[in-house]
Amino acid sequence: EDSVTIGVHASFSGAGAAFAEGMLAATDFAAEDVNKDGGLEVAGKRYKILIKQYDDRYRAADAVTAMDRLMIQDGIHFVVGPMGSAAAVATKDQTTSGKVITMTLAFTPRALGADAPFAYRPVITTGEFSDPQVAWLAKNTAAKQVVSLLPNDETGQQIGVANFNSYAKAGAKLQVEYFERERVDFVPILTRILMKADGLELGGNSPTTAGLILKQARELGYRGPVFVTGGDVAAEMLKVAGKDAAEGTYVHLPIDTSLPDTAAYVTRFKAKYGQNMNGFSPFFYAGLQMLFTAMKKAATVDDTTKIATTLDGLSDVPTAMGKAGWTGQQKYGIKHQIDLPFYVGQIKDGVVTKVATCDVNACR
Amino acid sequence: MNPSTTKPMSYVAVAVAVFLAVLLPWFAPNQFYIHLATVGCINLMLVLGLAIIARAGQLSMGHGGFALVGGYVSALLSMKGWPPLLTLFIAGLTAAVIAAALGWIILRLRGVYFVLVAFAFSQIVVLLALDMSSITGGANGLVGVPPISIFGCVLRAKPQFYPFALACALTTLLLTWLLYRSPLGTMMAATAENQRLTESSGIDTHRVQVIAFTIGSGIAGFAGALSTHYLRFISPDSYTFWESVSYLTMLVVGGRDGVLGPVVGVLVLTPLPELLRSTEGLQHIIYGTMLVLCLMFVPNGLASLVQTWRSRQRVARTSAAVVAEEVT
Amino acid sequence: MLEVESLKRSFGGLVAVRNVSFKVSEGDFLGLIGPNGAGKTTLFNVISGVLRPSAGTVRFLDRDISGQPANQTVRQGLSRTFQAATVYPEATVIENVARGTLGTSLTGLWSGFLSRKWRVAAEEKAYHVLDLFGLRRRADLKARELSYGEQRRLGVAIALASEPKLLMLDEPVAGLNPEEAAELASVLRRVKSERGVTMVMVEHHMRTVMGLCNRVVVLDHGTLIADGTPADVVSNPLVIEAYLGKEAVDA
Amino acid sequence: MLEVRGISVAYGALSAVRNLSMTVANGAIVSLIGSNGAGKTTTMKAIIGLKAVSSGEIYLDGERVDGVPAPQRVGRGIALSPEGRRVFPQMSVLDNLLVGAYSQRDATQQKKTLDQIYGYFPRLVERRTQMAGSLSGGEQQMVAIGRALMARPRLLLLDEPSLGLAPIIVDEIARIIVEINRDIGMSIILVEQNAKLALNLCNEAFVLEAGAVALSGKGKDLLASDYVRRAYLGI
Amino acid sequence: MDIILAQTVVNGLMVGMIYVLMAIGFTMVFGIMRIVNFAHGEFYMVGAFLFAILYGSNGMPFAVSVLLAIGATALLGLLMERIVFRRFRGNELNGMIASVGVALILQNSALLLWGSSARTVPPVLSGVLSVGGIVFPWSRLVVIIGAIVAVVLLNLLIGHTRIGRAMRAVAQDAEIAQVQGIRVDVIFPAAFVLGVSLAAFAGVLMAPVLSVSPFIGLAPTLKAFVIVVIGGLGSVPGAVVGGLLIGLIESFAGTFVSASLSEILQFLVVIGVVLLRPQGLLGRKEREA
Ligand SMILES: Nc1ncnc2c1ncn2[C@@H]1O[C@H](COP(=O)(O)OP(=O)(O)OP(=O)(O)O)[C@@H](O)[C@H]1O
Ligand SMILES: Nc1ncnc2c1ncn2[C@@H]1O[C@H](COP(=O)(O)OP(=O)(O)OP(=O)(O)O)[C@@H](O)[C@H]1O
Ligand SMILES: [Mg+2]
Ligand SMILES: [Mg+2]
Repeated sequence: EDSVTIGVHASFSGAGAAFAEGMLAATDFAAEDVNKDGGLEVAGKRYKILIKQYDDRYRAADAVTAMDRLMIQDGIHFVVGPMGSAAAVATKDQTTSGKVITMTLAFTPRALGADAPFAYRPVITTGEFSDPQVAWLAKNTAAKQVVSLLPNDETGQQIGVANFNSYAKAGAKLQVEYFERERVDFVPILTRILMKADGLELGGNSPTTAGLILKQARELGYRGPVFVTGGDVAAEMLKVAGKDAAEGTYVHLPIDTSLPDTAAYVTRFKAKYGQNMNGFSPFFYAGLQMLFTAMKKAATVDDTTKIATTLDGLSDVPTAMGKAGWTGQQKYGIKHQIDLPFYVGQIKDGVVTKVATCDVNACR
Repeated sequence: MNPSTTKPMSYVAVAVAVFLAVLLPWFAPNQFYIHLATVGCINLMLVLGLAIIARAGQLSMGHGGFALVGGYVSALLSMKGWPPLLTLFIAGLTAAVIAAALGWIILRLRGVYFVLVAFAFSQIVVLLALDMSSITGGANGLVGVPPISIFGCVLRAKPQFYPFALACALTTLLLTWLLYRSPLGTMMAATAENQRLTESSGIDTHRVQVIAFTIGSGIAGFAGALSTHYLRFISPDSYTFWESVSYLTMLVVGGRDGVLGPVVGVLVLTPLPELLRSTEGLQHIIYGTMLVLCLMFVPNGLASLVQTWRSRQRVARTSAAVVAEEVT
Repeated sequence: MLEVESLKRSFGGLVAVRNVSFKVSEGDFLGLIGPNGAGKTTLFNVISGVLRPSAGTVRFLDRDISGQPANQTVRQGLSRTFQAATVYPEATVIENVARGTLGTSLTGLWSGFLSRKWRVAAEEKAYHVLDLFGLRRRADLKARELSYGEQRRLGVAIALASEPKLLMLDEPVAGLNPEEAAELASVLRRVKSERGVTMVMVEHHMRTVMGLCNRVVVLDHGTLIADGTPADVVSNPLVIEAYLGKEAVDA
Repeated sequence: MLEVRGISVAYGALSAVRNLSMTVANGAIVSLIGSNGAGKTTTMKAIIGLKAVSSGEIYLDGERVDGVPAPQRVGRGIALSPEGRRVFPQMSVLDNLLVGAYSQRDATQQKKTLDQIYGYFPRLVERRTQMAGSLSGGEQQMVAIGRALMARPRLLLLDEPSLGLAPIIVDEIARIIVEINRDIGMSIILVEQNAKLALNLCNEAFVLEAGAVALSGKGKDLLASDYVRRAYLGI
Repeated sequence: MDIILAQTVVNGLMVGMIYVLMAIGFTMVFGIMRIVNFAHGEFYMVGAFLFAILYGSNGMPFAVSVLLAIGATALLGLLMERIVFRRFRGNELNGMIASVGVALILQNSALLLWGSSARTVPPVLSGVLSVGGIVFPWSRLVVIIGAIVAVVLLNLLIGHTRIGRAMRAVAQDAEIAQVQGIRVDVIFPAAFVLGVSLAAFAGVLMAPVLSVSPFIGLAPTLKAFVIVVIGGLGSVPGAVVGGLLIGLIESFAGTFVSASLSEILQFLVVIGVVLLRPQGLLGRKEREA
């Protein structure tokens, strides 16, 4: 029986495990869908989809080793991952010269580029959603002096810079404060920075951290607006911060659960894993849907150059998240960034309600 | 004064091992094995560095910090156009100088205290790498570190890089072996075992320890740089607490005495994660269990099995001699 | 050779050595006695550089060595042994002694990197010392496998291996039976005559002190209370009262 | 009180005690003498249970104890003042002594014994709160003996108690040994290098050589024996 | 500004007390077993998790949940002591590395068992106590009171009881402790379990304040390291002083300069302490000869 193996390259241990599991789940679901119908039909043949996952332990050297193993040892051409920015950057040469199609979660702008014609990003990053959301928020809340707390790591630093620029464009000033990753007590920093702020930006933090900061800020008596322009934080954050503290907070909503396909995915995840879904998971599912479409269209499962060219040309592909295509030519020099709508929500009475729908250009 | 007197047999074994290592690119089924071997060579250097420090009676949990320093120094200089072959050595030297200064202060600490402070140092290095983003690229690290080139030959691909890494590792191994046999090595061992007594034999034990720390950390700096030019990338996450722990693990699992221990530790523990890489969370449980079992049942490291056998022979010999003496 | 002048050392409020002065001339075998806790070991520690003096000076071979690190003092020719058995437990007996030779016999830390001559030389020296102490047949045992008494002898052997001009012994015969004590005493006597080593010894074993020393100083509560020939000192009523007791005089 | 029947003890391949037998009558003082490495300390360790015997039996009050762990043997009335002092260096003198009374929980009795020990060694009163590790060698020896006495044992094992003590204190120790033996009938095994002292004090003595009993008899008799005089008294 | 200053001090002391609670268990296990327990934080994590499950998810009564969580963690500690740690007593280096192995095992077992996503526990008390403009969140006051009680009790136990003396004696010379009649085979596990229970207690206290996931163990362990080096390894009062000092540094650096500076400051404090008092602020030095 013929088969195609998809590699999953992510950090299954350590604090990023939830993301990795989301990526694996997406691959699992995508494979299940196809295999259920007897395999992926390409050029008259049916290919069963197999999965091979490797842990990179969130280290660059391990990432290279794991990627080598996927490519050389296992002869894999399609990889879901790498997950972290360091891993994405460190394996870029490898995957490019090996012509391996990758679908990364890395937020770094350097994960994509003309020098990496096989690297795709099926998730929406700060680079995409920051500008339109911030513009909308600044207009709707009239915040002028916003402060932001971010972890001092690659994601934090990246988001800090992106948000700073977006706020500047929207006519507001953002002051970014970084803290060590392990920190759980924010009272000292908040005491200082909240003194003259009229807005608190928490985008880029993990849901729990965002919740903690929010709770501690409210305890210190902060009453101004709070934005979380990034991630899929609402549910967790609500739990950590409590209903009262979270009231009125604006959050980024990556998915719209009123779409039936999306809702189905959420249910499927919960049923299989018994955990709440990681917000990024369905994007990889959508990305794989696009990849499989491209394989069928290109009528090959080996010639990655041909598949990539075909994939580049896809637009309006129906996925679980709505119709998807590629964007990013302007920003990254290559059209490998997924193009999907995203949303702004607000927490009211412990429930998140959608208040705006956005694309790369604007929110409405 | 090492009890392990080298016999012709061991020389033959060493020659065979080196020969096999050199031939690896020819019989490896694919390049992945060469990659593993290269990582093994780099690990060996790091573990040998740690072993030298341990020889003088201290354990460094900040070893990764020095590798990180070395990696950044070499990356930054070579990106400015300096030849990587030179910056490797500058990296080692820089790490050594920092180690000498730090060691001079903190080596008055004993045992666990030293471990903890060295560890704190490595945390600071990571923090500085994160904070000084204008120089170090912050959390994103430095991409596009130039490859090493020797006489116009650019070591970009694995089969080209491996011989160089192997040469570096073997040289380190040889120097370490010579060091252990030298008076300085003996002084280190003596210091480790009874510092007060060594001091009263006229040996400046503080200096001996600082030298050991400097050499060991210098090697770490060099190895960190080597790895950076191999991966062509470095970030603050490249050498964290867990890296320092894993070198320590290799040293302990292999054995702390002599140069055989580090070699065994690296040979066992470099490929081990590969066996477990696709088992998700289970791999760390298995790894942890193996580590604990190893410590429980071969507490002096796998290499000590050889030594135990040797010393059993020694006791047998001595008691025979004593009996003979008493009989006559 | 060694001049101690108004030496003082205190620990917090406790003055362990107060205002002690004495001299050791070349060729002397000086006994240092005194009740427990009188400050003898502390005095040794200060002279050998393990502790810094609170006040006063120590001169050795006309050089001021007060407060100088111990290892340097050893290289200038002053070695000492410890009151508790102090050896390298995991090393063999011969290695123990050979390590003792390193500090003083090498020209620099880096010598002997390639050649093995230094080791042969060190072991040769070590075997000589072991012969003196009757430990040669134990040479290949690990030090921790020796009995306590043997370990103590080994401790003296290690100190002697550094070829000192002045050797300070802290209770060398404690833990040895009278016969062994006599044996060690004769070893020390031989070392002294063959190698011309000047010695200072703290010892509670009065027979050894009387047999070996040409001069004795007595410390009590950190103060020097007597200094003279052994015979003078043991008949000094102060010493009898503080230290010897009535019965022990004939021990 | 104590009967040791043909015990052998080894450290790995090295046998330290071979087929050694001895008895200690109730209220007796027994001395063990012998050169370095003869196996005296090893014998003491075997009696208290710090070292397992490889063959032979040990009986305490007629009950076999050689399989019983050390703490339980202490509970049955043995105490040891170990060779090389082994005080708890980071504990005060007082705490060291109180630890000695661990198996003796009666508070008033404890207080009484403590006062008695302070009476024996006035030096320890001055040093009561000092860390034992910073005491002089002789002071530590006093702590070690005092600590063993705190348990109010019926059988006291003293391993070289005079080691490092000033002659005047050695006399004192000898007096104490006699006194506790006489007053409370404590049995004592005394290991000593100071053979003259040991033989003078004891009822019975054993001379150990290379791990075995070479000679035994009344202390006074051994004191007079030519062999002992030559080998252990240096006369 | 005065209010801010006062609030900063209060914040520092509050956080410091939490650190203290972590550090005393850690320092105690080291002091008695001579094991640097890298897995200490994992017991904190397990305690927090169990509490989150019992109290948060299953809605058991508060007191019952606390006791069960601590009890079960203590049992786990006992198991670990019996299987692993007992063999490494006194072997500082191997014990430390073995504890890393145990940490790996515990953390990843939790990951497999309870999943990677974070859990939250409803606060036991909410709201703030406000005194003259200075705010004390009730949730934190609970932690502080709990910590103080634990510290005082522990200090009494170790310093002034028969058991405490036995623990110290065993720590310094296990062989000789045996001949005082002390059952070393009981004391060691008891000490370890006590240390682990303190960590679990910290976990239980912190679970409602923070959130619970398999990865929360490492950070407090690392903090405990720094604290005990400053305070003196094995010294409980040292851990208190060190913990409060670190809390204050964090609070002041965070409030008046920047968060990342506080780590560097902490390191400088460590170096400074090491230079002036290598044995730690309240650690004890052994006699030289
Ligand atoms: N580090 C220290 N801290 C506090 N007190 C100390 C310290 N070192 C020594 N002492 C005290 O100083 C005094 C002198 O001690 P020292 O060891 O010099 O006596 P000694 O004459 O050698 O006695 P011994 O014959 O018993 O060995 C003792 O009372 C001892 O308790
Ligand atoms: N821990 C050990 N490991 C190996 N061998 C040992 C050990 N302890 C003692 N021995 C050996 O056992 C024999 C008896 O030693 P033991 O300590 O009982 O002698 P001893 O009569 O007390 O001597 P001393 O008078 O020197 O104290 C010696 O040959 C010694 O080398
Ligand atoms: Mg002394
Ligand atoms: Mg003995």
